[in-house]
Amino acid sequence: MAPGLTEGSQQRWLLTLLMVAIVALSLVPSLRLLFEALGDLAQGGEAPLWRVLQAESTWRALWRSLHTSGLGMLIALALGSLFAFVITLTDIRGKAWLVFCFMLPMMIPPQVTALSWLQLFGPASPLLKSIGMAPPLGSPQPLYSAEGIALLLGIQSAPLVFLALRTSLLSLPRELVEAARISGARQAQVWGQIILPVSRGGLIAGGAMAFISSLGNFGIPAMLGIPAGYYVLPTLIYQRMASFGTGVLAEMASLSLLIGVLALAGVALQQAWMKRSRFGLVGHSGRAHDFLLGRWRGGVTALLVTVLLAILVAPLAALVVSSLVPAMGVPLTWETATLNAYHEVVGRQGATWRAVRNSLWLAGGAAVVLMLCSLPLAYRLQRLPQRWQSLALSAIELPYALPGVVLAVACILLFVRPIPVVNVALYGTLGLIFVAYLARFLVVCLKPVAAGLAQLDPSLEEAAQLAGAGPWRRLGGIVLPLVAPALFAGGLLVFLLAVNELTVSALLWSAGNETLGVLIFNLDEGGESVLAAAVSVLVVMMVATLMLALSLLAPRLPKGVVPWQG
Amino acid sequence: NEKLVLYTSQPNSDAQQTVDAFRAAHPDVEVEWVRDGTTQLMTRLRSELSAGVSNPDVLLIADSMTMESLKREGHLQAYLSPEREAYAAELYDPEGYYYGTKLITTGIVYNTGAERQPHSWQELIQPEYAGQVTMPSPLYSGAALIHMAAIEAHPGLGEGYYEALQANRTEAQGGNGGVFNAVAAGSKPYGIVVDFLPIREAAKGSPVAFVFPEEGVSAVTEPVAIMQGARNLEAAQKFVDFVLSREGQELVSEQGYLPAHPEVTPPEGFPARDEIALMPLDTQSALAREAELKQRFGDLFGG
Amino acid sequence: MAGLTIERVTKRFGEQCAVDALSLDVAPGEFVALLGPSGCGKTTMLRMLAGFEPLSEGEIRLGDRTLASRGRHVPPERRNMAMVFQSYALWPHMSVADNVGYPLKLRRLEGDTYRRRVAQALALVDLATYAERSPQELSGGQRQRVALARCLATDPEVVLLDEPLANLDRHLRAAMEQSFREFHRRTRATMIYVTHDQSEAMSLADRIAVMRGGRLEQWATPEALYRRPRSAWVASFIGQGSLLEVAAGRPGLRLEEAALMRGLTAIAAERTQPVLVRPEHVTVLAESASQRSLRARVESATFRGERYELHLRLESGETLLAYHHSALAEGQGVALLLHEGWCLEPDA
Amino acid sequence: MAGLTIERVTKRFGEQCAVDALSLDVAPGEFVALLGPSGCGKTTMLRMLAGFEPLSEGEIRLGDRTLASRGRHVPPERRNMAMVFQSYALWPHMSVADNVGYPLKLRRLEGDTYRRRVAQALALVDLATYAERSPQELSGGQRQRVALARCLATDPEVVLLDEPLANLDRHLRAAMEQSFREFHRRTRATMIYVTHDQSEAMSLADRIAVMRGGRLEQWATPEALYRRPRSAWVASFIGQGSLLEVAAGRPGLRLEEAALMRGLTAIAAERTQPVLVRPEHVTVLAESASQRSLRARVESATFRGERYELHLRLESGETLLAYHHSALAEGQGVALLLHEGWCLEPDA
Ligand SMILES: Nc1ncnc2c1ncn2[C@@H]1O[C@H](COP(=O)(O)OP(=O)(O)OP(=O)(O)O)[C@@H](O)[C@H]1O
Ligand SMILES: Nc1ncnc2c1ncn2[C@@H]1O[C@H](COP(=O)(O)OP(=O)(O)OP(=O)(O)O)[C@@H](O)[C@H]1O
Ligand SMILES: [Mg+2]
Ligand SMILES: [Mg+2]
Repeated sequence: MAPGLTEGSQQRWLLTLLMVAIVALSLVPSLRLLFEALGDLAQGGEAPLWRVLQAESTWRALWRSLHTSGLGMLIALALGSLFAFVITLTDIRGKAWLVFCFMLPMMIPPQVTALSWLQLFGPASPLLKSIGMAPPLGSPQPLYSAEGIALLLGIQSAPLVFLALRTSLLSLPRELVEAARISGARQAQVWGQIILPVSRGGLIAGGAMAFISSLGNFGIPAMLGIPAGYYVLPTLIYQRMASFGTGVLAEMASLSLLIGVLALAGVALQQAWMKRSRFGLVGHSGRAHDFLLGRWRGGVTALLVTVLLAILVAPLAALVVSSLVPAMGVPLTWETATLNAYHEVVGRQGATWRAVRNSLWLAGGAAVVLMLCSLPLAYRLQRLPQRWQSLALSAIELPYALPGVVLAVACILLFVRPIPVVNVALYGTLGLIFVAYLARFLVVCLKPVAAGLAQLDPSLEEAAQLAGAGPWRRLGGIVLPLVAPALFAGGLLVFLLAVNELTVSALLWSAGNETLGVLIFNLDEGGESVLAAAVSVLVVMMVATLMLALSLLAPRLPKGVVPWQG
Repeated sequence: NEKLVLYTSQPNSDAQQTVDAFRAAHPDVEVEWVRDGTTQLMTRLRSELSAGVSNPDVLLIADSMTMESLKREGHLQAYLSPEREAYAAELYDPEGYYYGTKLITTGIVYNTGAERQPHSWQELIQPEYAGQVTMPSPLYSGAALIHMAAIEAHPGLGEGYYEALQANRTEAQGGNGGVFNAVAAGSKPYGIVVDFLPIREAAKGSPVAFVFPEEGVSAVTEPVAIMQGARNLEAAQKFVDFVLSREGQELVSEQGYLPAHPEVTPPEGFPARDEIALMPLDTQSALAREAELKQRFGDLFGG
Repeated sequence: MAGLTIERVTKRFGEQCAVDALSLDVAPGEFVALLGPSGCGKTTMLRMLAGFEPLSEGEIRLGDRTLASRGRHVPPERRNMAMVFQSYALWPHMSVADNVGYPLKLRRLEGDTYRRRVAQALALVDLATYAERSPQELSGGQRQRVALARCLATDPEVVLLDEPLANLDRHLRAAMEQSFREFHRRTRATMIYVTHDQSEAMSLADRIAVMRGGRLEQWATPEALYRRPRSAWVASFIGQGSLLEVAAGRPGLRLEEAALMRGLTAIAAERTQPVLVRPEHVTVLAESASQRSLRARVESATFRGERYELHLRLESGETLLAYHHSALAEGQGVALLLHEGWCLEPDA
Repeated sequence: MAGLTIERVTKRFGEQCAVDALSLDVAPGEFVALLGPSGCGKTTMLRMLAGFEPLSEGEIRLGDRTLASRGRHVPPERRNMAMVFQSYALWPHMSVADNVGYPLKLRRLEGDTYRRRVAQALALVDLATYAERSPQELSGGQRQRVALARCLATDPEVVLLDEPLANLDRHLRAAMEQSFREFHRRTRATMIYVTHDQSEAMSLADRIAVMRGGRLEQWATPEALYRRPRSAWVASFIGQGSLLEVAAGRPGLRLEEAALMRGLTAIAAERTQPVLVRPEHVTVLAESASQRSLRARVESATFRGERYELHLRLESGETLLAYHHSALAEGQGVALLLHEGWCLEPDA
């Protein structure tokens, strides 16, 4: 009797703990918003929710959000899977560097990317000017369009797809590919008919994250959409924020509800797709690549390098250039070049270093904490009945889909007073931002892990179970090493996303608790774009250094954990 | 304990300077300040109020329209500062709920590489400027909203002006920073923007120039006000007095803004105070028309 | 050691019944083989014993501890069993030695004892030199042996083996069979052994459960199974042999040469009793043999190493399997002597 | 159809030599079995033939087309081969029918022809009713059969089979063997068949390559292999049998009963020629048999269904394997008659 009971209660305990974590982290902010949105319903036809629902602009923005996010997701899928496939499965050279460079664009604030592209293809483009192809001043800018927005959204979220898919590909048994090839399938057919469908789990997970993160993105549609009069939900919400009236919060909450509904629809769709791709893969490939590119190698390499030039080198160069000039708009020459901006930001009242320290702590802490709880959570979720699983996943997905400001508002509403029972005041401390990050990025860490788990050959765990390993033991000894690449990919994504995060911390920071994103944004907003660029360059350099340092640890970590190590 | 909580939308370094100067004058008061964009700051304030907490003692933000609406909702408290005597009556609330501290005017900026040098608002709607002008959106920026209200109320420009801008393919950016960047980077040669950005950056070498158009400029005043539930009322009043004092106004000028105090010399790059024609603006009626203005803008420029 | 009781256990996948009201009573320390054609539910039964699949109905008890029933499910890690998986289930992130040692670690074995036990287990399967390899660098048979070593390294109460020798050559199989016997003798664990190889089942098991389509067909000792199969289906499944119709005997009776030969030469209408004739009980004679013998024609002759397998067609049209020391030409006529036969229940 | 030429092919994994200078000449349409103990390099050889592993040295040619050599590597998809993998390698995202049909689709078969071919292939492996299942819902043996059906659905030039029947029961195996024969007859494809089951190899293959530790031990027809193994190792690997030392004959010579019995009873020092005695050539007599017979003691008797396998110990201390129709008690003395023996090369 006793053992069975203990077992049951241990599992239940695990379950309860995790549920509490999910609820606390994910559901509560969303519910608080719901409360806010529905709070004024008593006003009848004048209630903000009705107003919002009746406004034509709402539905237009909703449609445009869908449109740009969907398109952005497709672009992210194309870019991310191109890199994932080529780098994971072929014998292309310089893999480490390709991966490394592909991850870095996440570090460049989207506004910066947008601006550098605008400059690059605008009338003042140094590049186009030098070849005499610069469009005349004031000619229409093609990036100011839905497609422009989608393009940048896609580039921004491509690494999400890349990492999710890569972990999925790493566990692809090579026999499956070989069986297709010996059947006479050409390489293209093998990709399309075997590899793609089998790694669908990772692809869907990555695509979903790309979609959701595009849905909640503010910077890019603000930069590119407003000039074109193209408003999506996050920009519409920001616009509501700029109003003064009392109903502002309720209206914002109502709009966020729509995003929430969209996200949930996305989750439902994704689950429907996932259901058909849930198969444990028997066997575990320890092999780096299956495909010899042969004479295609040069072409493929050139393609990847071109993509990298566009998404990394161009914006990065623009960033460096704008950090070296004395003021915005001054052309960079030997005479004008100056390091003043760097002197200024490094020497400035310690704010830069404080922000660096804060952001590193926040991002690193969030990554570590989320990695620690993602595995048991994903593990437990996988064993939940389908319906509960969908619900829990939806709850987790919400905070990431909501625009950052909205989540921040929810956090303020929740935490401005000390937390009841424990009487801890989070408001005005870094702790609040930390909690908000945990809620927001949980899904980013969880998704790849869940996809990896779904692909795991169940008999591997069963063997350990029969050997006498309890749930925790199995988790640590068997499951963890097997999904370690996914787990680290998740942690890495969280870190990269959080270290530059702006929209959440913009509302939650306080003096002494600024983050890098806030610092850069404030500088930019105060018209000090040059300083902002200098800080951005420093951040990119710092993160790149950290990423490289991680490579030194790679030999001590399970295989495949550091994406840019073979 | 003498702790004063200040919410301000001044840029980081300006806020720091203001606080430092105040602390130099009143070493016994401890200041805790939060700086953010007006929009963010207001959202934050709204959230706090909605949760039933009033965090700041003093606000130093945005424009009179925001202050007016806070006043109507009863979130501000009146204080008749002895310093107000020096100021023009339209710069502060007669009951003492808020006081303008500086003038951030909206005028025209152009890239020095551009063909033309506009001198009036009228010029921007001429065909030569078709597709060449960018401006901040009133849907996002308070200053732009006030600007729109002022233009609409101007007899010479009036209601048709924004339609004409739209017909001339003028583009809207989110905020003033975006407009300035676009002009400085050359992607648009002309822009409608707040004064201090181009003036300050031009001094550093940026290829832009700022123009105070003939018809006059609109202005936001970055008012200071005391919150209703201020915990440290005495310090809050000291702060209001300080920013309105001559010393405080000198600092404003040093920071590169047009001071509200008529006797303080404007910073370099600005014309003399009395050369600047301000388009008159009635805050009350502007506030009443807010929704309508935004609606119009949204219809014209999308949103 | 405790015995295993399986009571009317049923497992349904959707509408398909993989195991259908199966009952078995396994004595403590008994060595049991599950035998049956592919897809008859052997693996499913094993997985239920291990606790990986919940039962649809029925009950499993170990001694007087209920392992699984409608309201109860002891998780696998508390059943003190060991299993060799049909797909091996080796952990790709561990070396061979770690794979084998993992269950020992879980039992808190350390240091020298640990190393010795791992080395022993690996030596048992002849893989001592492969200890530091990773499973991906092994051949199929080597992987299977690692899985075996992992299973045999501990002292479980019940050992479940799912076709543990399928990928091994005959000599290795013989050696492994020997290891199983020794392991069994040493630990007296209850062993449940799934195999499709009858001779393996016969030589190892105390008793054999023959399954067919999820149901138990017969549950008997190897010899009883071979000599006294219950039904025509079991007879044809176990060992080689031919079914003939004779006009003599009744189910459960052994027919001696005389009766058998007589019964076979009766007229067709009278021959209603199915009888099993094993090939080793058939002597193939030169065509011109004595009167008493049966005549047949060679349909095919297959070389099986030590001898040829002859497929013969009798004059009655029935087919008969026999062995012969040399190849005979297709179509050649022969005379036969059948020494004994076993009367069966007609197949349901 | 073209023949396969394997020339001094070597494959090294790190310092280990999995295949070592192996040369084989396979005639067009020949059915060849690769036989050898676990880990001897059979799968590796097959993978090189398929083109999954580059050679370390040597050359593989199909007809006069070089498939793989130092400078050349025809990718698998252009070799027109088919393969059954030891681990099945079914595509988890396709139904059983799609798995089987995929190679056909690649050959642009469509519509009715396609459906008919798939249905045929599935019927061949007795899985017609499982067409719409997903591979995860199949038992081990069923998966293996799907893999088989997939391989047999097309008309490849060369078919590679890696232990394709390991998980099937004997009856299914027999049926499958028959399918292989028919497939082979129909397509005349060159078949390379890896198995650990000698009787399978013997009954299917035209020629058998016996491998040991990556090297070729013997390359001969099944009968030659069984009757005239080259070395003691091959002799002991193929079929059952015992090695005795006799004072007669020389390598490659067959000893008849008289010579053999005489040679065995000589004094130890003279008995230097190893000779292979198959159990079917041993007759076990009552103890009180004729003078000429050898004496031995029963060490163990294992039931094998049709008969018992006796492990005997001769008076000289050598062991001998024999069959007997009934169980004998351990320790019982018996007399033996050895009918023939085959003289071997001494093992290297
Ligand atoms: N990827 C690899 N890396 C290192 N060694 C390997 C690798 N693959 C196989 N080997 C080794 O090469 C040898 C031959 O392996 P192979 O798989 O060809 O054996 P096999 O004859 O098919 O055996 P089995 O009958 O057990 O399947 C084995 O000793 C194996 O350990
Ligand atoms: N997950 C599943 N879903 C649906 N049907 C299943 C599932 N697993 C097994 N089956 C079916 O249940 C039956 C019994 O399967 P099981 O694996 O127990 O067979 P087995 O006796 O082990 O066969 P083999 O000797 O081929 O391994 C098979 O017909 C199989 O198709
Ligand atoms: Mg099975
Ligand atoms: Mg093999």
